[in-house]
Amino acid sequence: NIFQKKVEQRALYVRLVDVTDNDTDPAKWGRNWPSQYDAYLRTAFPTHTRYGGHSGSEALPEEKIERDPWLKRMFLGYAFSLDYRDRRGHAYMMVDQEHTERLKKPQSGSCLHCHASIMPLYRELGNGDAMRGFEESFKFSYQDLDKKLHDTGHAHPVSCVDCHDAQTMALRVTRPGFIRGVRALAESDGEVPAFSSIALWRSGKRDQPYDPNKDATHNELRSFVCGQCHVEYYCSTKMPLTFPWGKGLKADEIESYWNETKFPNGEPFSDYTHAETGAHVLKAQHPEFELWSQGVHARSGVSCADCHMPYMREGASKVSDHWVRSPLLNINRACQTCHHFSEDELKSRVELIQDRNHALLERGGSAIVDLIDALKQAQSTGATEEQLSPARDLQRKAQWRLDFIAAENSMGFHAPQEAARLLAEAIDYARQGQLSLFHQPDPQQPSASP
Amino acid sequence: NIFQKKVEQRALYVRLVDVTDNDTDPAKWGRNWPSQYDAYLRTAFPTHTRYGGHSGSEALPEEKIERDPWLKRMFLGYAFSLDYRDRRGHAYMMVDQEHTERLKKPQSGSCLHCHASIMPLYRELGNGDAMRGFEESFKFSYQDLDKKLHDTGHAHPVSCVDCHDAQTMALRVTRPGFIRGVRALAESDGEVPAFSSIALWRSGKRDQPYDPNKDATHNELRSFVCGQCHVEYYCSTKMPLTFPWGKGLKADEIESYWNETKFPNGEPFSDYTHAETGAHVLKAQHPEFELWSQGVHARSGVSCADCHMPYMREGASKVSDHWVRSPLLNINRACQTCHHFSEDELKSRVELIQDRNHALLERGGSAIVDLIDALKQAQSTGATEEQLSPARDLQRKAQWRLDFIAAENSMGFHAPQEAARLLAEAIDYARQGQLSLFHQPDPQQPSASP
Amino acid sequence: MDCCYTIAFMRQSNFEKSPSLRPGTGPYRTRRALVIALCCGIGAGLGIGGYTFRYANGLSYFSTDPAACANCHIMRSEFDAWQKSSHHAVATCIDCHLPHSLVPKYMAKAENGYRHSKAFTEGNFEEPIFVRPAGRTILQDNCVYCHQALTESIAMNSPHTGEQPCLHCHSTVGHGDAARLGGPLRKDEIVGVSSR
Ligand code: HEC
Ligand code: HEC
Ligand code: HEC
Ligand code: HEC
Ligand code: HEC
Ligand code: HEC
Ligand code: HEC
Ligand code: HEC
Ligand code: HEC
Ligand code: HEC
Ligand code: HEC
Ligand code: HEC
Ligand code: HEC
Ligand code: HEC
Ligand SMILES: [Ca+2]
Ligand SMILES: [Ca+2]
Repeated sequence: NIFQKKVEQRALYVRLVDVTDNDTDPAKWGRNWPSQYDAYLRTAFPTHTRYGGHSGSEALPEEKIERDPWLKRMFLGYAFSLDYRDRRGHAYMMVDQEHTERLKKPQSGSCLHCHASIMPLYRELGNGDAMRGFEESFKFSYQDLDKKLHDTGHAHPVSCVDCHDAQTMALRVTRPGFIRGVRALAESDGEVPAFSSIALWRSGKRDQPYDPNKDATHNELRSFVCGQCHVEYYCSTKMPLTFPWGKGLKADEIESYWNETKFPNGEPFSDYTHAETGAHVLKAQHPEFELWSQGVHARSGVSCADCHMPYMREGASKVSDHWVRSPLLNINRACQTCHHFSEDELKSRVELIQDRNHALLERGGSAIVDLIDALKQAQSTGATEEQLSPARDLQRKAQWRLDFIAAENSMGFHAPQEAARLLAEAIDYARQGQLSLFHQPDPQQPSASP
Repeated sequence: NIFQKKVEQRALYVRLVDVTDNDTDPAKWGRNWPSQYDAYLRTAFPTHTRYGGHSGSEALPEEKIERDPWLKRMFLGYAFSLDYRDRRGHAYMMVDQEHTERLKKPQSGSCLHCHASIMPLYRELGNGDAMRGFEESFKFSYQDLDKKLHDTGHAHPVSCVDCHDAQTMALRVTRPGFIRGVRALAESDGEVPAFSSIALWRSGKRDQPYDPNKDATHNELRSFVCGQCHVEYYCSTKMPLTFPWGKGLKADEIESYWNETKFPNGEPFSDYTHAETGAHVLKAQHPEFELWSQGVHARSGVSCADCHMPYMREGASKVSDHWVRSPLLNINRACQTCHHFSEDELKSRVELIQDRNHALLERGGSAIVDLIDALKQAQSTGATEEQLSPARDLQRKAQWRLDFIAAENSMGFHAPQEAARLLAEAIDYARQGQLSLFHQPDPQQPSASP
Repeated sequence: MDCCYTIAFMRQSNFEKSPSLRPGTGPYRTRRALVIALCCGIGAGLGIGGYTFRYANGLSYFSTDPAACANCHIMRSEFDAWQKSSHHAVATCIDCHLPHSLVPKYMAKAENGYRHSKAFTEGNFEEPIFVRPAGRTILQDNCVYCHQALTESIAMNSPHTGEQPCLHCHSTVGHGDAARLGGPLRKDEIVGVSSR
């Protein structure tokens, strides 16, 4: 009834308990903001769509590398060939990390950056200076830092404090990896059609580094909070966690950033050496933020939260749905607020985009497998290093693009044409790699183009 | 002032002259509808955008096959390798056809189907029955029928009568090629998300064939009138002009339609035999209608006329801009009614889509050239027919997809992801073609995947 | 004290023919619109039914004051946006959303309005709210009511389908780009879902 509605309206502002930057336990915040908390808890529900959410048992999401054997083949020599599963809701981020077989290979403490409410621990490691603590964290083994986290009582998945200012509830970013990455992006001259505040900063004095918490628009923060984690990264034992945005957010710009990166020991950067081909290759991880930034939604100011945390009416008030999940489970709130089409129509638009993308992905998968086969064979028949190296370089280029879209979690939806473009290049490079192996002095050889 | 406005108003309905189905001269219609006529005349103005309109002199649009040599290479053995230029405004459709070097090879009278106001001549050829006249027309040489057209005084480019009912001014389609094509489409089970009237017809009694002039919605007609010409076709001397929609409008569906088509003499269908490689290949022509139908605009009910003939205010009334041209010359009317972004932003959205598409097109161009080189070389080094045939089949598949997007006139805009998908497949098939040539018994050979 | 609101009988309009707006799909709850229309007694017989509903805060029955509509927070986003729209100076809610010709009929049908307010107080309606086909027909008529002179010309050559659907291009004139609001969790969402 109307009276009750009026009450709900006011309820939003009554704080029953005080929360601080060290309150990582969402339950405590939940006393002030029960509806957001209730929704947040729902991220523990299993969800599944044609390509989203997770298949497999409740207990454990399905192995991607079993479902798509070419993925496993591509990752041979790297931890991802041991265990790589469907993602699921935020509630699982700690347990899934703690249980992945990937931990059989040494992993760094930085892993926790995106799987736990880590800020208090960073501050502790840096005696109050989170940034310094963050820089230390990669030197710890994952196991040690994870234990520390449990001991200090901060072992919670992403929590309210990670996205909200405890005093004002304003959106804010906390993650050092993002703060450094976006700063480097601002200082680069990579195009940022989606981020007006960066364009503004660039045209300004530039005496202060770009600071998302000061400079970003409210609407940008509605995506930046997700960009703290849903991004490509380097996260291992040789150097601190890195977001590779120093040349821009396009897959090609990130590639050349990695190509020009050197490890502290002076070696050129690569994530692993392929077990079968000896190629020094790159691994792309969930570049949702980067791919989204290349799409028409980003350009139009449509944020992650618009689709994954849409506003919904609750009694007389308007709240953001904190059950972060696939918008396809939520089309009326996530899409119909802007698109005046039926739920069925919107669903089939997404699935058409995804089916096309998936077909290209599979096509790329068989191309990369063919290249790996060819390289193996050439090695076995005693091809020389310098006969092999062009093919290995092409494997690196092809795999980077293929993995960029395979690892991205929207099956191409976040930027359909850009995703297809990258897959087309991946296929071309993989095939050119095979062809390069026929370049022994040989009358029949055609010339592959650069 | 108001009085004058009132006059303009009435003028719309006062018919100063009567027009009939045999009045192909737009000047006569122009007396009743001067503003549409004035705009129509402007299609004689030269226009140019980054990828649209035409470069080159006023006198003659630029040679596409000189600008992109890989096009010429792809067409060797076919008339398009003689002369293939940028398109320009409707006013030129007759002269450009009459002057193309392609006429050096024998061309059929069907060519006029889309380059002149041909219906009265069809009726004459068929003694009143236009459909029969149309069926006869391919037996004439282009030159003979063109002469007939001039003699009978109907030598006009697309004219009012081709899209409008002379009595009611209602939109209508006249072209036999389209009427048959769309009928076959309706009878097929190809998906038609953009055409609700076809879905409706399919679910009905089906006792009468689908008739666009009876069954189509008004909004569909706003695209169908263009679909009379801006489509893929077979138009030569072996059989009547054909729109290949019997399996659907997707490039892949059209390909399999052609693959299953036989000429009257029983030969399997192909447009020409490639001069260098002996492959029996297909030629794709301006499939604007087909590509548009695969995009999100078509699904959203956005018609050709919405963008290419937007409404404009004239005095006290709104009229459709009959200066049919690139919407980029007209962004405020063509786009901004639906998209509330600045002209610059909309222009850069289009150009970003087009630049990506253009880069993939060039990539496909070098792939097809590499394949042709490889085939030539293999032939010169005495490869057997059955060693060559897989590569030739792959050339046909690759060229079909590449040409489909090269010949389409929006540089990918009409359906960005679909265009990129086709180019990715084109590249893969071209590269696989090269690889298949190494399949001589040879220790090193990798196996290309299907 | 009421504010008025009508549902016209369904009629085959070009909107329903256009692909994404098939009758019965998504937001166009054709069936419900019909049911409601049937509840509109005699009015329905005439092809149009009108009814009004009461609302706690109340407002003058014939009020053309948009604030009246905004009395329902549900209407708030449209109200806010309307104030910034090209029309706020020239057209109020009812100018677009109620049939010009039929206003007098509402008096008589007052009691039927009960249903609308019921939908509201019980909250058993789908969100985001969309104009139903019936409501779209009213809109179309109202666009033309004011803009006839300007648009006669573009209507003339489509006799078999009636005039151009203004909303196809101008859906934002009333309150700018859509900013609709999704409703609370559905029953199936309470227990967790899968669109498998
Ligand atoms: C315009 C709407 C939209 C925007 C904006 C958007 N997404 Fe998505 N996202 C989708 C859709 C649709 C899917 C596909 C869901 C599916 O396949 O079930 C998706 C999928 C995902 C997935 C996988 C979800 C799952 O259930 O598997 C993640 C993770 C994701 N998006 C993160 C992001 C991030 C981070 C941003 C911002 C940087 C973002 N999205 C922006 C619509 C959007
Ligand atoms: C920059 C943020 C970030 C870092 C650093 C990070 N992750 Fe994740 N991780 C994510 C995101 C986002 C997802 C969900 C999207 C996905 O599964 O692709 C995820 C998913 C996972 C999953 C579940 C799906 C799967 O891959 O099986 C596991 C396990 C996991 N991460 C382990 C790790 C480990 C181990 C490390 C350290 C080597 C690590 N993560 C570092 C962001 C991160
Ligand atoms: C602190 C890191 C972090 C932040 C911040 C974060 N995510 Fe995630 N997200 C993850 C991880 C890790 C997973 C995978 C959890 C797992 O698989 O166990 C995940 C999973 C998801 C999924 C998949 C859910 C499903 O049901 O499959 C979606 C969708 C998603 N995140 C969207 C977002 C959006 C939108 C935001 C910002 C509003 C966001 N995430 C912020 C780390 C993060
Ligand atoms: C991954 C990031 C993320 C996490 C974690 C998160 N929120 Fe939010 N929250 C958001 C975003 C984004 C908004 C929308 C803010 C806006 O646009 O005004 C929001 C909005 C809110 C609001 C303002 C009202 C509303 O619903 O829009 C409240 C209150 C809130 N969150 C409480 C919480 C609580 C309590 C938790 C922990 C249980 C939490 N949030 C966890 C991202 C997050
Ligand atoms: C806040 C507004 C907003 C939301 C929410 C939104 N969109 Fe969009 N969408 C847009 C805009 C703006 C465009 C760009 C075209 C335009 O200007 O209309 C667009 C474009 C699209 C396109 C065509 C471009 C492409 O990438 O293929 C599709 C498909 C689409 N949206 C689907 C969705 C789906 C599905 C959802 C929900 C998961 C969604 N949108 C949510 C505003 C939105
Ligand atoms: C949503 C808007 C839109 C729709 C709908 C649309 N087009 Fe286009 N069309 C464009 C744009 C944008 C271009 C690129 C113009 C340029 O590059 O200058 C284009 C290019 C073209 C060109 C080349 C124009 C030139 O100047 O070179 C032709 C021909 C064309 N379209 C025909 C069609 C046909 C036929 C249809 C319907 C089957 C159609 N278009 C539907 C927007 C549209
Ligand atoms: C089904 C309709 C159709 C048929 C049949 C057709 N054309 Fe065209 N023609 C077009 C359209 C549409 C364009 C403009 C788009 C373009 O240039 O790609 C065009 C453009 C042209 C041009 C100018 C651009 C260029 O290609 O140099 C010439 C010349 C031309 N046609 C000649 C011919 C000849 C000769 C024939 C017969 C073999 C023919 N056309 C048959 C529709 C048709
Ligand atoms: C009777 C055949 C026919 C019909 C019908 C037709 N076109 Fe064309 N169109 C052509 C031909 C032929 C050309 C190329 C003329 C030339 O290059 O000499 C052309 C050229 C164009 C161009 C390029 C103009 C430029 O400046 O480069 C556009 C855009 C275009 N047509 C759009 C349309 C649209 C939109 C419709 C429907 C409203 C339509 N056409 C109907 C045959 C047709
Ligand atoms: C290639 C197709 C085509 C040709 C040729 C053509 N028209 Fe049109 N015409 C249209 C379309 C499409 C519309 C928009 C109809 C609608 O949706 O109401 C239109 C609308 C009209 C209208 C209605 C008022 C308006 O402007 O919307 C008049 C009058 C008209 N045309 C006259 C003419 C005259 C006179 C000529 C010859 C000089 C002509 N047309 C040539 C396609 C064409
Ligand atoms: C009559 C309405 C209408 C007109 C006119 C129109 N559009 Fe759109 N446009 C849409 C709709 C509807 C979508 C699908 C996404 C959505 O629902 O907003 C869309 C999507 C888009 C997209 C994203 C999808 C894609 O294909 O990448 C772009 C870019 C776009 N339009 C540009 C343009 C340009 C440029 C013009 C003018 C040449 C134009 N539009 C004319 C309605 C229109
Ligand atoms: C008692 C609260 C209330 C008031 C006052 C109110 N509305 Fe509504 N309105 C609603 C609700 C609830 C819905 C959703 C009904 C449904 O979809 O079943 C709605 C739906 C609508 C719709 C879309 C539904 C359709 O059938 O087209 C329009 C348009 C509308 N209202 C206009 C108005 C106008 C104009 C006024 C003022 C004259 C007004 N409303 C006053 C509660 C109200
Ligand atoms: C009560 C009369 C009235 C009604 C009802 C009405 N309009 Fe208007 N409209 C006007 C007037 C007066 C103007 C001129 C306002 C101005 O110039 O600022 C106008 C301006 C416009 C404009 C030009 C300004 C703009 O927003 O681009 C468009 C388009 C328009 N109306 C479309 C519509 C449509 C569509 C509808 C129905 C949904 C509609 N109108 C309903 C009176 C009305
Ligand atoms: C296919 C798209 C489309 C449809 C349908 C359409 N319009 Fe428009 N309308 C436009 C465009 C484009 C303009 C801008 C004309 C200009 O800028 O010269 C416009 C302009 C207007 C204007 C403002 C004229 C001025 O400049 O003052 C009004 C009023 C208007 N339309 C009303 C309507 C009404 C009423 C209908 C329905 C009967 C309608 N329109 C249908 C595209 C459309
Ligand atoms: C100039 C005409 C016009 C005026 C004035 C107008 N509307 Fe609307 N209204 C529309 C149109 C057009 C739509 C359909 C929008 C769409 O379908 O995208 C609409 C849709 C709606 C809807 C359905 C939900 C939505 O956002 O699509 C509601 C509710 C509504 N209007 C309420 C109101 C209220 C309340 C007012 C007064 C504050 C108002 N309208 C003033 C033209 C108008
Ligand atoms: Ca990486
Ligand atoms: Ca052809």
